[in-house]
Amino acid sequence: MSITYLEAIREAQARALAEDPRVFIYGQDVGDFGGAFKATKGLAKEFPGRVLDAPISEDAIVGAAVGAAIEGMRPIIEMQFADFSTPGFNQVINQAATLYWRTQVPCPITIRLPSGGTSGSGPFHSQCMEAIYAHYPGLIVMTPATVEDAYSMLLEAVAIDDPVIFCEHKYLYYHLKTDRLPTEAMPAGKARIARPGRDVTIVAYSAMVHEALAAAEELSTEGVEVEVVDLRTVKPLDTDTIIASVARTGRVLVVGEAFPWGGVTAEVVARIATEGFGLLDAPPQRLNAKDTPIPYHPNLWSAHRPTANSILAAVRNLLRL
Amino acid sequence: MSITYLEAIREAQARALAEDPRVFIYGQDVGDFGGAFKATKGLAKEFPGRVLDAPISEDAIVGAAVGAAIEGMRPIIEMQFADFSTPGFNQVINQAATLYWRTQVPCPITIRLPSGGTSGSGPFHSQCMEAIYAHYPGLIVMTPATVEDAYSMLLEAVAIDDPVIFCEHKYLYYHLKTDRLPTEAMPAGKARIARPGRDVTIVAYSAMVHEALAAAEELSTEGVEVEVVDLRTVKPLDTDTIIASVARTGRVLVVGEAFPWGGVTAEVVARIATEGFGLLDAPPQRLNAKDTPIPYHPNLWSAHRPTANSILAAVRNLLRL
Amino acid sequence: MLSSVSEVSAAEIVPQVSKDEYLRAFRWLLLARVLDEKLAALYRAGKIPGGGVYLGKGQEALSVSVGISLRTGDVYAPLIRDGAGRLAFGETVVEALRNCLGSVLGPMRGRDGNVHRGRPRDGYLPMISHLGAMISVVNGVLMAKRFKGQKGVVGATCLGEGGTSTGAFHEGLNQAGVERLPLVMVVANNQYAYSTPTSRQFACKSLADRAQGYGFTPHSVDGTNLAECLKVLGHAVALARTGNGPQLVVASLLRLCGHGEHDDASYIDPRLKESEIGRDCLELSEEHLLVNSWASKQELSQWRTAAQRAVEEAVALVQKEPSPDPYTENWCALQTGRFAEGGSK
Amino acid sequence: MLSSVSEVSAAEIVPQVSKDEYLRAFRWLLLARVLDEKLAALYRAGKIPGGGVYLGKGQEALSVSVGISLRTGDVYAPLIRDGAGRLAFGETVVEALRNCLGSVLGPMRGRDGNVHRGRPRDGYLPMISHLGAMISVVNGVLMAKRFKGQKGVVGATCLGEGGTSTGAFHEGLNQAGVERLPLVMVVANNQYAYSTPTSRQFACKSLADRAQGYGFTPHSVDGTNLAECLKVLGHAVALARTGNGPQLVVASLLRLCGHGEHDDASYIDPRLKESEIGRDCLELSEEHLLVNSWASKQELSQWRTAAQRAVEEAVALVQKEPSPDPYTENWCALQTGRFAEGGSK
Ligand SMILES: Cc1ncc(C[n+]2csc(CCOP(=O)(O)OP(=O)(O)O)c2C)c(N)n1
Ligand SMILES: Cc1ncc(C[n+]2csc(CCOP(=O)(O)OP(=O)(O)O)c2C)c(N)n1
Ligand SMILES: [Mg+2]
Ligand SMILES: [Mg+2]
Repeated sequence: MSITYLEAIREAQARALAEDPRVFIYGQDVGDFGGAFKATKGLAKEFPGRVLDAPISEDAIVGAAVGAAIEGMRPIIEMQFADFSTPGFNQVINQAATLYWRTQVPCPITIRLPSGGTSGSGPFHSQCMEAIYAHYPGLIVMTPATVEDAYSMLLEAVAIDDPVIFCEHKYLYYHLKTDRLPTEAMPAGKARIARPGRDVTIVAYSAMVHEALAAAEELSTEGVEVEVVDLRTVKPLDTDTIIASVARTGRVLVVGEAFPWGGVTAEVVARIATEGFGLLDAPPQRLNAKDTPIPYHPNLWSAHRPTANSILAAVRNLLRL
Repeated sequence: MSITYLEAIREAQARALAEDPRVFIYGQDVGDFGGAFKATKGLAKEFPGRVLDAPISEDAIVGAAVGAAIEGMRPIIEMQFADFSTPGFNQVINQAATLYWRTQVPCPITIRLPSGGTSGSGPFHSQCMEAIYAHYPGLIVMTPATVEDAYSMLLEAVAIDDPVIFCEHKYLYYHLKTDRLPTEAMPAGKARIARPGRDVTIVAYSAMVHEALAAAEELSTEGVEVEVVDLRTVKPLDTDTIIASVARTGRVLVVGEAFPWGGVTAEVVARIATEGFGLLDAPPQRLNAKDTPIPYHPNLWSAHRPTANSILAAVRNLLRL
Repeated sequence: MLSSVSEVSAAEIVPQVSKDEYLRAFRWLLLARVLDEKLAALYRAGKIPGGGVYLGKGQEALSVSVGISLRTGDVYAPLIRDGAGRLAFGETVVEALRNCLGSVLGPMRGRDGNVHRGRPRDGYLPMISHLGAMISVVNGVLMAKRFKGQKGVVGATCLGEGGTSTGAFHEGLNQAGVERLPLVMVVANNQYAYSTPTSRQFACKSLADRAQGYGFTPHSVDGTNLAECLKVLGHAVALARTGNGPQLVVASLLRLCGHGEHDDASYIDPRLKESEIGRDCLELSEEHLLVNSWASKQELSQWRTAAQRAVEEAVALVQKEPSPDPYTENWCALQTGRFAEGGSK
Repeated sequence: MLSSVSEVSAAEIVPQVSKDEYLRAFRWLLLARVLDEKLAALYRAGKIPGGGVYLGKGQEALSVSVGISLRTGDVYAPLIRDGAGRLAFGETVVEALRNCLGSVLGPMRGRDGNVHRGRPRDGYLPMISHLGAMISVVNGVLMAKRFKGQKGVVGATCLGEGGTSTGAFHEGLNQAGVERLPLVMVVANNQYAYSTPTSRQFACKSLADRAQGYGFTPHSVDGTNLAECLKVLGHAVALARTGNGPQLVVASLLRLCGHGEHDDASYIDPRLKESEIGRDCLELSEEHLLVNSWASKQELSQWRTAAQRAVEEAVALVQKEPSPDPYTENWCALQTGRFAEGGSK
């Protein structure tokens, strides 16, 4: 058997529906059609009445999820693309994220955001919004990079009593495969050493983990051993694991696919600088997408986001510092 | 004559309306009423037909501004509070911010966000949203800290051919006064040394500049000379001025009123760490609001945001590192 | 078609408003007015932390009719001018005051304040400030109740006419229509949104004209008339409860106070003040009581005194209560404590 | 009231559709269909960078009627299924292909693609993907034209029935109503939003029922009938142009293709395909031409061949054009270059 990242997301939802009667799924085209990416394929039939097509109303979709959560349900929301969560932004950050702090009533909702760039998708179907949501108190933001994590973290997201923004990467949907789904898993909130190494640390998350690993393979042939840290959850950030890796290597590059101002790379570098300053043998480095909207044409797109090649160049540069 | 920060904002708008027929103002209650904070007081009468009350439709308000800009106008939008810009978020980041990159047609709109905390305003009338907007390519984000800057930067915002998010701080509206409006000004995009000092740098912006200055005064009596850098514009960031100050002092604390994950303090610390690493004698430090919604009760509110006192403590700590 | 359904069921389901019901509603209305007056006084005396006080003067007849038409198990998401409805739905004066004065014993424990209060687990939802945002939340509660097989419940929420211009209003109503939820959407058209008159807010004759576009049954009501409000709201709630789908009630009235107590409302057209909708629902209902001999002048004044006493006692109690303490406060916005970040210092 | 105004003006302003006008529209319709067919072929051949192709099959009669009713100085914000309207408004086949194939000479120079194209300075606005978001932008252009004293202009924009569920749709229509702008809002109810049927999208009988709530004049039209579309759109545009305020046109039709070319649309109810709205507007208009002897079979086939040749020539031209080059690309999202940040590396 071979399971893709996308199928793992479907399986996790199937299991959540099967095991917990409080779970339901709500989003555009998630019902009989099975979702724009087929992440809910077959679930409407398997769980009648629990997988509901929504109108094109992201604000009301999130609002309804909050209401249902107040009443004890555990909704999973699918946004058709992360980019289309903007009309629902207000309900996420002001309604869902503040509910528990204001009322002590938890808000167990999971919002799935099909995120990130794929070739030719252009400015409005490629965005990474993890940093926007992570800025707000009251939200947990997950960014799984592997099939196993897509599965186990989504299950955990549904089980958690707080709102979870689940950033699943569209580029990984079909590109990543595994043999079997995990039976046990690292908890959310913990980063993972995706590849051990002694010379330099690359901190990455989501699709960028794989670009980092590819760069690490290449560098390994040159005798440079890169440690790759996969953040898994960007809020909360597992600062301990990051700092421990930097302690081992003394050099760190932080890679993110999002826009350069702010974002995960800024937060991670800031944490390393404030909490692990003495461990650094060289200035920490960052690599982000370019500071423009995400371009449509594949030529431009592949230059816009970080890739194994640009990571390679950045690491080589870092080793010279 | 004595002019408040709020009056400066009114005067800048009056002058922009007087000097440029392409300028108009659109927002809730900005007309005869003069705005919730009176920032447009008298302008509807002085400039008939050019200061328009809008319905409670932030999405359509921003959308219309973009349309008017395409047609050659230079709209100033007032959001009633920064917090209420969320329903207009999509139009800001996906419509206004991408227009020039996609079409080469500029989008000269100014969006005024009455921002930041005042006592008793609670979770939905106190937010700082500069980091959210600064994350997106295609926007300029201004955060004036003085009456002079409120005036001159707003005039510049209206003159700039790109969308400007103008974060004016409600706490400063009445608290800050000056004798006369400036006739010339530092350009936007440049940071200002608000107070020179040799021992430690505090980087701040907006209302936090004044908390930093108060802390600096106090420390000065103890023989510690703090240099305070007022960012003025958070996107673009004036990294050169920041780094130059750090080069002089070797120690830096970055203060922001926003939530702790990400935000201006993360970006500034990350820039210092990556570009000014060798200049640091101690780890750079950050001070932000707490990671909860902004509380209503004054007791909680004053503990939630950074103040002169907490800055003082942070600097003392930094000097010991 | 829908409205003919409503005509039929109206007669069947809703009897005339009885003396008892009217009196019960009137007492809440009066209490709400007295509480508002006290809040205004506390505001002027600088006793409200930070500052805003938002009152419901002139809107109590409508508001109380919503609250009183609901019952345990129903859902209620009131807005800024719904002091009367809140009391009728089961909020106590003490609870209201705790929230306004920031008592740590209040429903929001000082974290949120003034009109932002509720008990979500009891079906009483605390509003966020963003207008329109509560509608879909009520929808979600109703969807959850349907998932759980609960029948005969109703969700009601209120908004000013200005709030109808939000995208959230539209999405919420459309969603309720598609799901055919037992939602009662109450729009108080008090002629102004802060300073903005209706001519700058919408371009239809009546906001009830929007009902059809969402598959809602429309209802219009004179918001100054308590008997009419009780009847129309009772009717709308009964329709929703008995499976007739979502209901839109649009009331005409005038805000008889400032937007908040800081606002002198000098922008209000004096002709509106002198018109029928400018009448005070409290005075009108007192007249109604007297004319029908349902109460004597003396009783009216006794009731007011009783209400004042109740409010004063509550104020005295709440003012002695502790304020929140930032040092013992649990600064964590997550239920799942292990996911808390220290915050990056 | 508004609709009675509309009845009166209708007769006065809009004559019957002439042979000339019909033929002109038909030629654009045909060209759009041929271009779509070519785009589908290019998609299947893997020639479209990245991937999506969104076609207007079955919607051309409606779309062309919008584009052809506008004139220089008007504003047009088409959506994904408006290939025909774009051509009629003045877009060239080359321009369309450049955008879809990512030519650096295209209107978006490869930065944006497929249906996201336009020339804002010519009143032809490039859509963003977020449904409903273009409406208020058109409003803004119209407001600006009013500021500048330009009279007799119209703004038209299109949306699917699914897009009417967005908050942006509501805010945009309400805004146009309040400002009484010459906006023509065209809703193509093609029965599905991607896979979602109308029963999960709205709860009114016709979306034209929403016009009244915004102070719009409602118009309904059979979207498969070119003559009717030309008449109704001509009428609506004329009303807007002559100061009769905003217009809402709701067309009934069926999407005769997938949501995008990746989609086999197997979810479409076969009964709809066989119903009146399932008919192909191209076939119907060809019949209309033949029945009225406005064209012969031979002419029809000549026109098709001519259209095909024009499209093939354009493809050949555009395929030779350079793709964007990331090394020479100006990676700056701001007009004001001095505010560009290097980006934090
Ligand atoms: C989305 C949003 N935008 C702006 C505001 C600021 N605001 C608070 S109350 C108000 C006016 C509300 O008017 P209306 O809905 O008519 O209610 P009323 O005050 O008349 O009861 C405004 C604009 C808000 N709360 N939410
Ligand atoms: C705000 C928003 N949410 C979701 C989407 C994703 N999306 C793109 S097209 C589409 C369906 C549109 O249906 P409809 O408006 O009926 O137009 P049609 O495709 O039928 O022409 C959806 C959901 C979007 N573009 N914008
Ligand atoms: Mg009102
Ligand atoms: Mg459709």
